[in-house]
This record gives sequence, structure tokens and C-alpha cells, in this order.
Amino acid sequence: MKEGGIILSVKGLKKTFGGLHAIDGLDIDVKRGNIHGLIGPNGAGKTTFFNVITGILPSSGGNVFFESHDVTTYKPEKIAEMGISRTFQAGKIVPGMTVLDNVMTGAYRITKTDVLGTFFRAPFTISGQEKRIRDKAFELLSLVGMSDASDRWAADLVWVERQLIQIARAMAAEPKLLLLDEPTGGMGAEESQRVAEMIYMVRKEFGVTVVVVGHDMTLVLGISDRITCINFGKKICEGTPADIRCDPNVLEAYLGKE
Amino acid sequence: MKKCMLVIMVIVMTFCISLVALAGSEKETSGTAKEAAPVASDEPCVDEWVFSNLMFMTGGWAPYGEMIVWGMNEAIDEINAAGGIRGVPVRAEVYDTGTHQPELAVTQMAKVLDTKPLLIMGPHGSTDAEACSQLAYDEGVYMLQSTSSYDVAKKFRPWANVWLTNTEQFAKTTGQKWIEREPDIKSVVMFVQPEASTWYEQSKHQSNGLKAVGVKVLEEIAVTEAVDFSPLAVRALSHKPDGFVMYCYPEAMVKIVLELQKRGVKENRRFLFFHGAGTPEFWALGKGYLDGAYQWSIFNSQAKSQKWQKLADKFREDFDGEPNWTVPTDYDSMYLIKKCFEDLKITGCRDKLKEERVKIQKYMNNVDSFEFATMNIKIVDGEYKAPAFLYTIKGDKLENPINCGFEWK
Amino acid sequence: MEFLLAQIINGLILGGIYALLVTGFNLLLLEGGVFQYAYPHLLVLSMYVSWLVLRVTGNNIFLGILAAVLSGIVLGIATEPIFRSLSKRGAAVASFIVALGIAIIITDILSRVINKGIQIAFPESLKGEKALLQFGYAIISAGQMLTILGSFVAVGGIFFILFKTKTGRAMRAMAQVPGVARLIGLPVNAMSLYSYMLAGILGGISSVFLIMALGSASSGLGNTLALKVLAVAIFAGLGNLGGGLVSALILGMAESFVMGYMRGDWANAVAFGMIMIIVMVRPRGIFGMKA
Amino acid sequence: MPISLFYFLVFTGIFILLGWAIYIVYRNGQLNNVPIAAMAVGAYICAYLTRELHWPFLPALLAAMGGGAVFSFVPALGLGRAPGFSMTIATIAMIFITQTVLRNMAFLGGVYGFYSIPRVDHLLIVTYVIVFIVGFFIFRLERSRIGRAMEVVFIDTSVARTLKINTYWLSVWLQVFAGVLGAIAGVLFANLVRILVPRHFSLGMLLNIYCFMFVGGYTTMWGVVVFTPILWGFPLLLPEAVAEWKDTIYGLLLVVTMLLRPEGVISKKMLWDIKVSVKRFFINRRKS
Repeated sequence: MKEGGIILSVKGLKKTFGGLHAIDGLDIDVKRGNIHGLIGPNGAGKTTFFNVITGILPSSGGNVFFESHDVTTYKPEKIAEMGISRTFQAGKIVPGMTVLDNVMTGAYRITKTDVLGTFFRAPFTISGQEKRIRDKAFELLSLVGMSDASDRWAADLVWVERQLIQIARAMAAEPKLLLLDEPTGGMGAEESQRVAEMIYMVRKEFGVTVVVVGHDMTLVLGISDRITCINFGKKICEGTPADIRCDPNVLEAYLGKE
Repeated sequence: MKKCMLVIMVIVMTFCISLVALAGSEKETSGTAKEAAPVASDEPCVDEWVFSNLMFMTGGWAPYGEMIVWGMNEAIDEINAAGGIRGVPVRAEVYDTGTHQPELAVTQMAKVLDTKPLLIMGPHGSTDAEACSQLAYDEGVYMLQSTSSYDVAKKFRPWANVWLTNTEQFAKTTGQKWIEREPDIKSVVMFVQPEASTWYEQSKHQSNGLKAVGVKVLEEIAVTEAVDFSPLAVRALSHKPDGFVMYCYPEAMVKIVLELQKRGVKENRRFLFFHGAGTPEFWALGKGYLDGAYQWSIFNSQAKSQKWQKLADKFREDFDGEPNWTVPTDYDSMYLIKKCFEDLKITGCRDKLKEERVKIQKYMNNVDSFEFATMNIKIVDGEYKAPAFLYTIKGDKLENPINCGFEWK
Repeated sequence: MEFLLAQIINGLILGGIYALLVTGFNLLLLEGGVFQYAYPHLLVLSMYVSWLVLRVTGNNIFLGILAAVLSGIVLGIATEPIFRSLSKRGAAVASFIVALGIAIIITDILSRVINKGIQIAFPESLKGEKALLQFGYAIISAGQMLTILGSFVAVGGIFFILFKTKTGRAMRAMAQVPGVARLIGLPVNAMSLYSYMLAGILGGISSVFLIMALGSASSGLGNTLALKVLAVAIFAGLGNLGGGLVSALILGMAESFVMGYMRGDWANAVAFGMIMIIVMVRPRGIFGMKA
Repeated sequence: MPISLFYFLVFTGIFILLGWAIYIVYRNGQLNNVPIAAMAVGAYICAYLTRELHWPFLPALLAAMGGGAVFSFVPALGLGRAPGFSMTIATIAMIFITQTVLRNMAFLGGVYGFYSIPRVDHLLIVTYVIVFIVGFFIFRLERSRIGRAMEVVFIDTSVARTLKINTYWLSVWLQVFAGVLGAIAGVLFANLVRILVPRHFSLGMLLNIYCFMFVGGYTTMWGVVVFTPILWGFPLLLPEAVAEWKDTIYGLLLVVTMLLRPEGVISKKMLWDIKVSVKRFFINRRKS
């Protein structure tokens, strides 16, 4: 694995809804091992960008390369198989399950048994696999600081815990690229800090590449190696956090033209 | 937490109770047996004769079930007023088999068999009878299926009997009589509902009978449940037939007739209805439209017997309508049971159950002469012998019966 | 040729009936998020109420029609509290099951209580059986004509309310984004009641048309109609009002042609088989789902 | 053993199988009615093989299962992506089509029905052995990665797909499984009733099973197991005058359950709470 190579490359990506250009010719390169921030005001097309990359929405033009494969037309499950995991803005976890089971759902990618296998395989091969992913889920839970909560019912979790569980679930798939959609949306400063630390830790621990989306500037600027700022589906600027901080275009996008 | 436990407890309790109750449902036969041994061997052992009637009391056929049970209860009241059967009062228990619910019919039949009955009234209705007659057949219990169907009952002989006589013969002859009356009918279209085996079978016989006298059967149109029947009417007319023969449920029959009339079939004599017509809905929907049409039936609406007059008057009072073929069925069954029990000196004792069941079966399959409410009948080898009639509909009633076939004196 | 024309007209009439029912059904689905399987059953219940009133008043047609419409509205509004909590939760399946329960209860009661469960037939004066137009075997009776015209007017009225009035626009806004409707200060509860009332009015009027077009009713009619309505709605795409109208005509026509030209008892099998193929090829209906 | 208890128990077993068949697909977010049609197919295959060709029970059962699998596989390929309700209506078509085809098959008795089917010995034991085996399979399935995947699909399909869950094939597999369960139920039905008429396999049975499943609880396999005997059994215990209102009672139960406890009486959470409290109880006992 070559350090510093480009893992995700987006070339001239377009997505239109009716007449509306949600993404309009976007070029982004994400370096392996980086935390790449994606910022922009509300409605800038950040979530749509994720949806197109993960195949939930078909793109209207342009290409997406993942590890130099063209994955533009792949189906979501195929893209997930290649090693892209993501979280969702709205904390989409399964409420009718324990926290531990929720994390274990993420391990679908790294397990094998199919429906027939569930019936006819010898019990111990399955239980061995189950034990393996259970240990892994525990490990991830303790990493996100929720090892006490493993037996709790997911419906009872508060917002920040839901986001953490989502990250743990995404990591259970052992991805190469982790896409985080507004991981701190609707959180106070303290909670945001907790999540930010955790993202940092996950990268350090597993060496995964992270793309994090947020309109919360402080979080993204605090943890990212490199940042792209977009507005109306177009790239405004790109650079290190320091560059972004002083870029007049960014201020303009966020505050509007004087 | 406590709530959960409570729910669990309730569930477990209900389950246990239901199992226990079902296991204990092996009730005493035909009422309660007397403690002491009977003095004379042929005295009844029971305080009360209990007869189980398997009847469709829910679903689409519920109204007919209601009427048949009404007739049965009339007979029971009369019998009890006259001192019961062999001096012992009579009671009937009705078990609901639902309309077209085989699982319910079978379960109810099992329940009835657990009461160790001497004989069973029902199962009524061909779908239910098809589902559950096998049980009673295996157990060796006689079934008076009065309304099910000739063809279903035939499969379970000698343990089943039905008041619909040899439809094979009558479907043929009544159709031919119709042609005899209306010789200008050279071709017909038949409307057949293919779901019920009985009606389907009868339509086949009638079709053969018509072909035998040189009438062309242009098409047998399948009728299924639908909102609007005009497409079928148009389809029938496209063959330009002289006559129309109906073997489907009453609602559809009338609706098809109305559609045909609107499209220029002016003479009602061109219609022949099968004997399943003549239900209250048939008359309600067809009020005023059916004069002059033909219907064949084994039901003798013109019977003059005192019994029938009384019953019919009572029916008019209770139901606000003309009595139909469902009314006398179990009324007659009840009286036949009475006669059978009296002739055979049935005791209802537990130790004689098997032997008495066989005796009843043998008796019921060969009745030499018996006076039903509407006519005299006889039963030969399990086959019910009675006349069938071809009626003309007049003033929303069956009139001018023409006897087709079996004449018994 | 004559027969083809007759079957086309039969299909149109059948389609007209389905269109009426589907519009009410879709309205509830769109506004309340409720899968009202029992909608046709409620209509049949109104027919029965009308029949009872007719019997009591000695066939007073005016009162009979009034009873049908009023009972339609009352029944429509009466179901609102039952579905309100479900509709807030957005539990479509739960609402379907509740409606199924209601349907079972209505069918069971009709089959045994009113008129001892026997089919009811409406008086001649209300049916309008007389042929108004006739070309050979193709016939349109006065009742049917009124039904078709009336359905057009009624459905047109609903569309007018939905697309041209302020309330209607608010209702549609609510249907599209329920959360936002609350935020921008629309009286959500009142709107929901309003849509039930609208569906109720439509139901009441439809039950009158059903009386005219069919002339009779039975306890099983609700189930027969409900299956057809669901089929049409899914064929078109759930909640698609305009698509529902077109699909109702298509399916009415298809049914009429199957009954008219195919051998054996394939009518139901073919009609539902068509739905099956549509669901396979276009899972969201031919015109797309709106709900 | 009383005859009624025998029939009650075997029918309960059959309904549990059918309930599971519908449940297992519903866990995946789709309400599938193919099991009723598959039941007819299984019943007729088994009946024909045992009566006409004198096959023993076990091979006939396997053949029926195969028939059920093939029968449900073909529509499943098309219905894999169908939204929940669309599938409900589309699969009702399967019931009508199966009935119509069976009516037109003369060698299977057609409209007249298929009579005098031989019955397997010890039907009750056979039934419950089958129920137990199937229950074990479902139990295992639910606790495997597939079971967890089904939970995610039920909540949100797009989330499931980003977790590499192929929702289409999962649905197809589960539909085939449901078809096989339906066929097994059909085989038992054929052996129990011993007479098959096309009209027996109609929508009426479906309503019962919906009632058992949704009142019992659709989030766990135990809802069906606990509530089928109760709901099927209680009308048989009531006096006939009350039992006649069974349909109304079922309808009321459905409405009340959905309004008060939309997940059904037995929910997954409830089972979990019980498990936790039982565990706690034993830990406390050990401590003291």
C-alpha cells in the first residue's frame, strides 16, 4: 500500500434534480490516510455528494475513481464491498436492537454465511465467526467510549451516542475509506469535541482514510489535514485548514456578499 | 418489567387453560348418562337428546344458515311439545363452520365427533362438506348432510346422505322438459360458476341432457365474483343463442338476466335457472323482472300438507318473505331422526354407541316411505328418491310445477 | 365490432366506478398517510344505511340519498381519531392492518345483522335501469350515465379543491413535507380532519353512485371492491391521483375484455396477474408513487 | 387423545408454519402472500405423489418442498425489489392464478377436488418435529448476520445497501424460504384434511394468519408461536353463540393491538427485558 497515494478521485462529478444542479462539475482528490474535510453552507450539495459516491443516487455526469477503479455506475452494495463505509446525517441506527447488535450489523461485509449456509453449516463455524465479530464490536465500542452501553436498547440512546454508534458500525466493516456525514450535527461544543477526538483516534488506530462533511467549521478545521469548500455544487477553494481560514471566498460563502 | 411478566403470565395461563379445556372436552354423549343402569335394555339412557348441527353461520352464506336452523328449531319445538323422542326432550347444538373456511369446518367436525354423537346433522354447504366429511366417514358416524350436494355425499356413502336427489338424472330431465315446453329453443349459452363442484357437475349433466335432445350448447361461460356482469352478458349475446341456462350464485344470475334484458332479450321463457336459485336475494334482486322464466327445483313449494302450510305461514311471519328450499331441509331431517329413533328403539347408551351408529346408518339408507313437510319420499341405498319439478316464475313465486321424473306413490 | 364497442363501454363504466373509489383512497393516503383498505367497506356501509332509511321512509328517494351522503361524511370523520395517532407516527403498515380489522368487522356485521344478512336491493326509482343510449348491445343506462358524469364532477371537484384553492394547496404541501407544514404554521390537525371530511364527502357521493350503478349491495361487496381499489392504486403508483384515474379506466377495460373474450374463469387471475407484472417491471407503479 | 385436540394441534402447527412464512419476509419489509399459493402447490404435489404414485411420506415432502421453492422462486426474481404493499397485492395474484390453474387440471381432480389422500402415521409428531426444525432454522437465521441484515433493511433500505447488504437477493432468498414453508404447511394440510379442493386455499386463511402475526407481534418469531394457539383456540372454547362472532373479535383485536401496541403483544424489547431481568435475578441470587 503506497502511503500518500490518492484513494478517492472525483472528476467533473455532476448531479441534477430536475433543473437544479446539486453538484456541478466537482473535482476532489482524497489522499490515502488523510482526514479530508468537506465544508460548505447548507444546501451546498455535501450530502448529495456522499449519496452519489456511495451509489445511492446515480450520477448525472463525471466519474468517481476509488483506488483507481471507476465506480461511477456501481450499485451501493458493490461500492460497500470495495471498502467504502459511511454514516448518515439522521443517525439511522436500528432502534429495535441492542447497541452491540447494531455495531455487529456493520460487520456484514467481512462475514460470509448466506441464507442456505445459516441452515446447513455446522453450528461451530458460525459461532466462531459470530464470536470474532462480537469481539470486534466490543473493541469498537470501547474505542468510541461506549463499552458500558453494549446491552442497552438502541431506541433509548441520545443523539450523540447514535452518531458514535454509527461510526462504530461503519468501522466494523473494516473500510478503507470512511465517509462521515455531519457527525456533529445538532451537538453542543463539548459533545462535538468528543466526536472529533474519536474521529482522530479511529484514523490513528486503523489508518483509515476519512472524509468528513460538516457545516460546523470549528470541527472540520480542527481535525482535517486538507479541506475542500464547496457551494452550490461547485468547488470554491481547497487547501490546508490554514489556507481555508484566510480564503475570502469561504467567508463570502458562509456570510454572504457584503 | 412487571407489566411484561404479567402479560407473559396471562398468555401462559390462557394457553394452559385452553389445552386443558380442549382435552376435557370429551363430553358425555347426547346429554348426560343416567347413573343407574337402565331397567329395560331398550329404554333411552339419556335425559336429553342432543343433536349437533354443523352449519355455516358466518360469512356469505350466513343468511341461509339462519333459515335452515330456524326450520330445525321449529321441528324441535313441535317435537318437544308432543313429548320429545321416545319420551326424552330434544335439543340441538349448532356449530359454525363458516363460509368456505375448511380449517374451521374440520375443527368443528372434530369437536362434534368428540361428543360421541349417534349421528350428525350436516356438514352443510359443499365446500365445508368436502373439507370435513372424511372425518365422520372414518369414524363411522352417519351424516345427514341435507343441503351439501349429491356429488359430495355420494363420495361418502354409506355414511352420508343428502336431500338433493339424484341431480345427475334431474339436471338432465328438467332441461329436456324445458325444451319440450319451449321447442323453439335450439341453442343455449350456459353460465357456470366453476368454484362449487356441485353446481359445476349439475351444469355438465344438464348440458349433456340438452345435447341429447339436439340443442346446441354454444358456450359454458365461467362466472366469478365481479362488480359488473355486463361483459359476460354481451359475450353470451355474441353467440346469438335462443336460451340461457344459469348455474351460478343467485346474485350473479339476476344481474346477468337484467343485463341481458336490457340488451334485448325480451322473453323470460328463454331463461332456465337451476335449483339453487330461489333464495331470498334472488327474489329481492329480481323482483318484477323474472316473470315467465323457468326454474327447476326439488323443492315442492306447492305442497298442500298441513305441516308445510303451518311452517310456511310461520316463516312468512318471521322472515317477511316467501319460504324457499332452505326452510324445510333440517325440519325434515329432525322428523326423520325422530322416526328412525323410534323405529329402532335407539337408547343412546355409551356401550351401544358403535352398534347403534351402524343401525342408524342402515336404517337411514333405506327408508321405504316417509312423509316430509313438502312431499313423500323414499330412500334407496342412500339415494334420496323424490320428484323434481320444473317451475314457471310468476308474480315472484314458483308456479305451475311440472313433475319431471321420479313419481312415488 | 358491435361487441367490441359494447365491451369498451362496459369497461369504461366499470373503470368509472373504480376511479371514484381510487380517488378517495388516494386522497387519504396522500393527506393522512393512511392505507385505508376499508374505504370501500365504509361506502358499502353507507349504502346499507341508505337502504335502511329508504325502508323506514317508504322509499323516499331524497332522504335515501341524503342518508347515503351524510353517513358517508360521518363515517369518514369517525375514522379520523382511529387513524390519527398512526398517521402521526407515519405507520403505513399499522394503518393497513387497522383498516383490515375495520373491514373484517364491517363485513361480519353486514353479513349477519342488517336484513338478516341477505343482499339488499334498491328500489327501481333509484337505480335508473332504463337504457338511455343504445347502440346494438352497447348500453348506457340512466344510472350509469349519471354515475360516469357524477364521478367526473366529483373527482373534478376534488382536484379543483386540491389544486386551485388555498386550503387545497396547504393540504398538498402537508402531503409532501409533513414536518415543514407544522413549521410554517399550518393547522395540521384541522387539515387532517379536513382531508378525512373531503374523503368522506366523496365517499358519500360515491355510495349514491354505486347504488345507481349496481342497484344492490351485499356484505361481500366491500371486499371485492377493496381488492380492486388496491390493485388500481398500486398499478398507478400509490398516492398518484391523476395516474389513479387513468389506471382505473385501464383496469376496468382490461377486466371487461378478459370477461368478454377469455375462456374459463381467468378474470381475477388475469387482472391481478397484470398488477403482478407491473410491480415486477415498475415497482413504483406505472405513473410513480407520490406517497 | 380427543379428536378435536388432535386437529387443533395439527392446525396450530400448520398455521405457525404459515405465520412464520409471512413473518420472515415481512421482517425484510415486504408483506408476501405467496405462502398460501405455495401451500396449495405443496399440498397437491404431496397428495398426487402419495395417492397416485404411492410414494412414501418423506420423499413426497421433499418433492413438495422443491415444488414450493421453484414455485416461489420465479415470482421472487421479479418481486425482489417491490415495495411492501405492492408485493401484498401482486402476490394475491398468485393465489388467484394457482386456484384457477388447479381448477383446470383434470388429473388433480379439478373443481371436484382430490379425494382420499393417505395419511402419514403419527401426523401430530411429524408436524411438531417439522415445526421444531423450522423454528430452529429461523432462530438461527435471526441470530446470524442475515437476521441482523434483515433488521436494517426493515428500517432503511439505503442504509442496508451501504453496509453491503444485497437487499434484492436477500429478499429473493427469503421469499423462496417462505415458499418452502408454505409448501410444508400444504403437505401437512393434505395429510390432515385428506381432501383438497382449489377453493380451500383462498384469502380467508390469509386473514387469520395476518391476525395471528400482527396481534402476536411481528418483531419476533415468538409472537406467532404464542398467539396462534391462543387466537385459534379461544373461539373453539367459547360457547357457539359467542364463537360465531370470532371474525368481529379478530377484527377488534387487530384494531386495538395496532392502536395500543403497534409492535404486537410480544415485542423484541419485551423478550430482551425479560432476558435481562432473569439474568439479574440469578446474579442477585448468587450474590446473596
